[in-house]
Amino acid sequence: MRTGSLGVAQLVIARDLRLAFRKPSQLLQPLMFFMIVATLFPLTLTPEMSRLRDAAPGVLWIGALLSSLLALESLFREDAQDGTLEQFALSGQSLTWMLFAKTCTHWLLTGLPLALSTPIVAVPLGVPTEALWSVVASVALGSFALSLIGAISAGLTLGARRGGVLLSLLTLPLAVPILVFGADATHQAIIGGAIGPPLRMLGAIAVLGVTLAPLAAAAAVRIGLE
Amino acid sequence: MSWAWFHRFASPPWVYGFATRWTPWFGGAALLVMLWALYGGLILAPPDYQQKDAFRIVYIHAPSATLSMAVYATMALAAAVGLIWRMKVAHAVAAACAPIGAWFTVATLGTGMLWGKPMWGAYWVWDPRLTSELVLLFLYFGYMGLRAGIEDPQKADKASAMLAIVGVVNLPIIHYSVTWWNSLHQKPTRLLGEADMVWAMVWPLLLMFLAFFLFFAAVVLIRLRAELLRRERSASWIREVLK
Amino acid sequence: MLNVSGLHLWRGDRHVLRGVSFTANAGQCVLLTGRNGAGKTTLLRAIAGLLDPEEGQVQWRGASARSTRDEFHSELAYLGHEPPLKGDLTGRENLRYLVGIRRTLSADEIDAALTRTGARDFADRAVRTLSAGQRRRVALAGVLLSGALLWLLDEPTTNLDADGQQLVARLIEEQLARSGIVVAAVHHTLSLGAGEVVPLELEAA
Amino acid sequence: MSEFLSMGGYGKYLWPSFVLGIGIVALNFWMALGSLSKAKQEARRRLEMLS
Repeated sequence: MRTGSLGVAQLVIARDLRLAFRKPSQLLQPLMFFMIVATLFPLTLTPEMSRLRDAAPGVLWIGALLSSLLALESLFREDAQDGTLEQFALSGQSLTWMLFAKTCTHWLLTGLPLALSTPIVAVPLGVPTEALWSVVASVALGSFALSLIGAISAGLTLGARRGGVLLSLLTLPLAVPILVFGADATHQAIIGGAIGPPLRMLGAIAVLGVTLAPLAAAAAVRIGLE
Repeated sequence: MSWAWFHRFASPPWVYGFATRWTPWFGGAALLVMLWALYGGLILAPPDYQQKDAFRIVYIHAPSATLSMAVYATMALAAAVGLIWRMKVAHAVAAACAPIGAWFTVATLGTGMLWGKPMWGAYWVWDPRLTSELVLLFLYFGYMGLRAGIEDPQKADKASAMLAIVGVVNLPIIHYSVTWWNSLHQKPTRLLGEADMVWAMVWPLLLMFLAFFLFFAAVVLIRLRAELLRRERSASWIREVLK
Repeated sequence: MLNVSGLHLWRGDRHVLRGVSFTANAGQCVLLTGRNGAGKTTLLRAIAGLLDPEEGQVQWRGASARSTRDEFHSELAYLGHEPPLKGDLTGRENLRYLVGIRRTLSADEIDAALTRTGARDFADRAVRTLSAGQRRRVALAGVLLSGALLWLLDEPTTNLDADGQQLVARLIEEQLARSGIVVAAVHHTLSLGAGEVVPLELEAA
Repeated sequence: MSEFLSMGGYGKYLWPSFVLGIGIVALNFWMALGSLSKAKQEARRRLEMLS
């Protein structure tokens, strides 16, 4: 009897979580990368707090974006190489649904921890403590939208020999709206302004991502697996 | 309406012949119309009351900007046709469009900077349109990078087609977010072409648009012939073409 | 049931599949033979729908496999060169996920399949610690467990010892006895006791 | 003539823009024809290999 779509999603998520916790080092690397990148900015800009606070949204978001891109590389590549992604495509179940579940798990393992770790980086950049929760919320939402769009380019670069730089080259232009609204939300949070409008725009992009991106990612993966 | 004409466009030999016949006509027409437009724009048109003669840069800037977007849209449309009806010719058209569109974007950015210096005293200005144009250039680089990264021509066609479609969906969102970002920090700047132009200034601009489109048609047909040759495997129709 | 007509496919400049056609019905096993590079793997992947042929068609139950892709795939089990297993998971876990997404299955069914392919005593070790032959046995258990009507096997006996190859022959015979269909690419001929064999030779380009 | 060339003092920016624009137009023609002849050569080479 065919497995129901809820069952499929559950299995896909359980498998990726189990795989991730078998090799925890891979989870920590993007976070460490994020912290290193964030500490480089004061060294290159200025130790002076008020100017750092102006740069904080840029530092947080560019750091989060680059470390998410690092993590995206492994979203499909390993499964494609050992043939399990092929079996997903041949399972008779909706590949779109499975890749959506896989992308959400990827976000749970990379995007969310990244968002939760932003305060550690934000405080040294002069971000006031009451703004921290809004910063976490904006990075969490932004990284979710980013994972969805990144899944498309991860699928597209499956066909190329080395995805790495190409993956970033494809994803960054598409991530401009996320960066713009995300950084603005963080900026408003810092100056105590209204984070509503930019956050809602970020939410709209995430919703657009949820509806369209998995479809495109599934088509991209099928092309990449040829 | 019979589908015959559509199927004819699907057959490489016929399209190759069409391209060979029409390239000189488009090329020649583009040259004539451009010369006429240049004459109108540089000599006949009066200077702008505010920007004086600097406004004439619009005759290159505006058509390039429009073409850079129009070519990306054509590329995405050809890509969609290629994916949906699995037409090799459509993928060849998309592959032919990319470099031309990228060059138009470079022209737009270049002329935009050369216009910005006299008007605002700086070569680069984070004007929303120029910034969107810059992101569009990166989209073109991404498209050409993906196509170069995949050896198998058939897979490269499909993957880049997918990217072109995803890109064209994102273009308006990118433009909107850049305009939003710009309005947060700066008062909106008046870029070229919004000047209240008299007819003597306008008709050369329209001719320039026509010249650029004719030119695009000529060049894309040349590149299309090259792409068709690269994709064609059965030796039959290539033999007499190469004679 | 399975009807392949006039498949043409190029890989780069090589015209790998040149008008391949055959039909296979319940209880039949198509044995694909041919030198390396003759297109055995390409043909199997084209039938499975992983590759789109430039000309020709694959039909399953009379309908084009491409248009009824999900139904076709739910009745298909494809085993390529590499056993599709995650190195960090055990054989049992791999099967639970790999076959679990296709159909609901219980731990006993997994256990029975592993026993049948002689993989039970190393089923709880991480797959990366297993030998290629042991991995092949776990993957074969997966094919068995899927209960698919059509098996597409790409050189199923590679890395297997003598009785491993016997096991593959027995499994194929049982599948044919269940009026299933098997399309297998093989190097040396596979001695099948029961079931009807349809040989198909592919010449190299 | 020199008055025309100076373009009200903006000649320094106007003429490079036109050179850039029309230069890119010409460059595209030249590169397209180059790509076509290269494709023809490759096709000829493939023909000899096949026959």
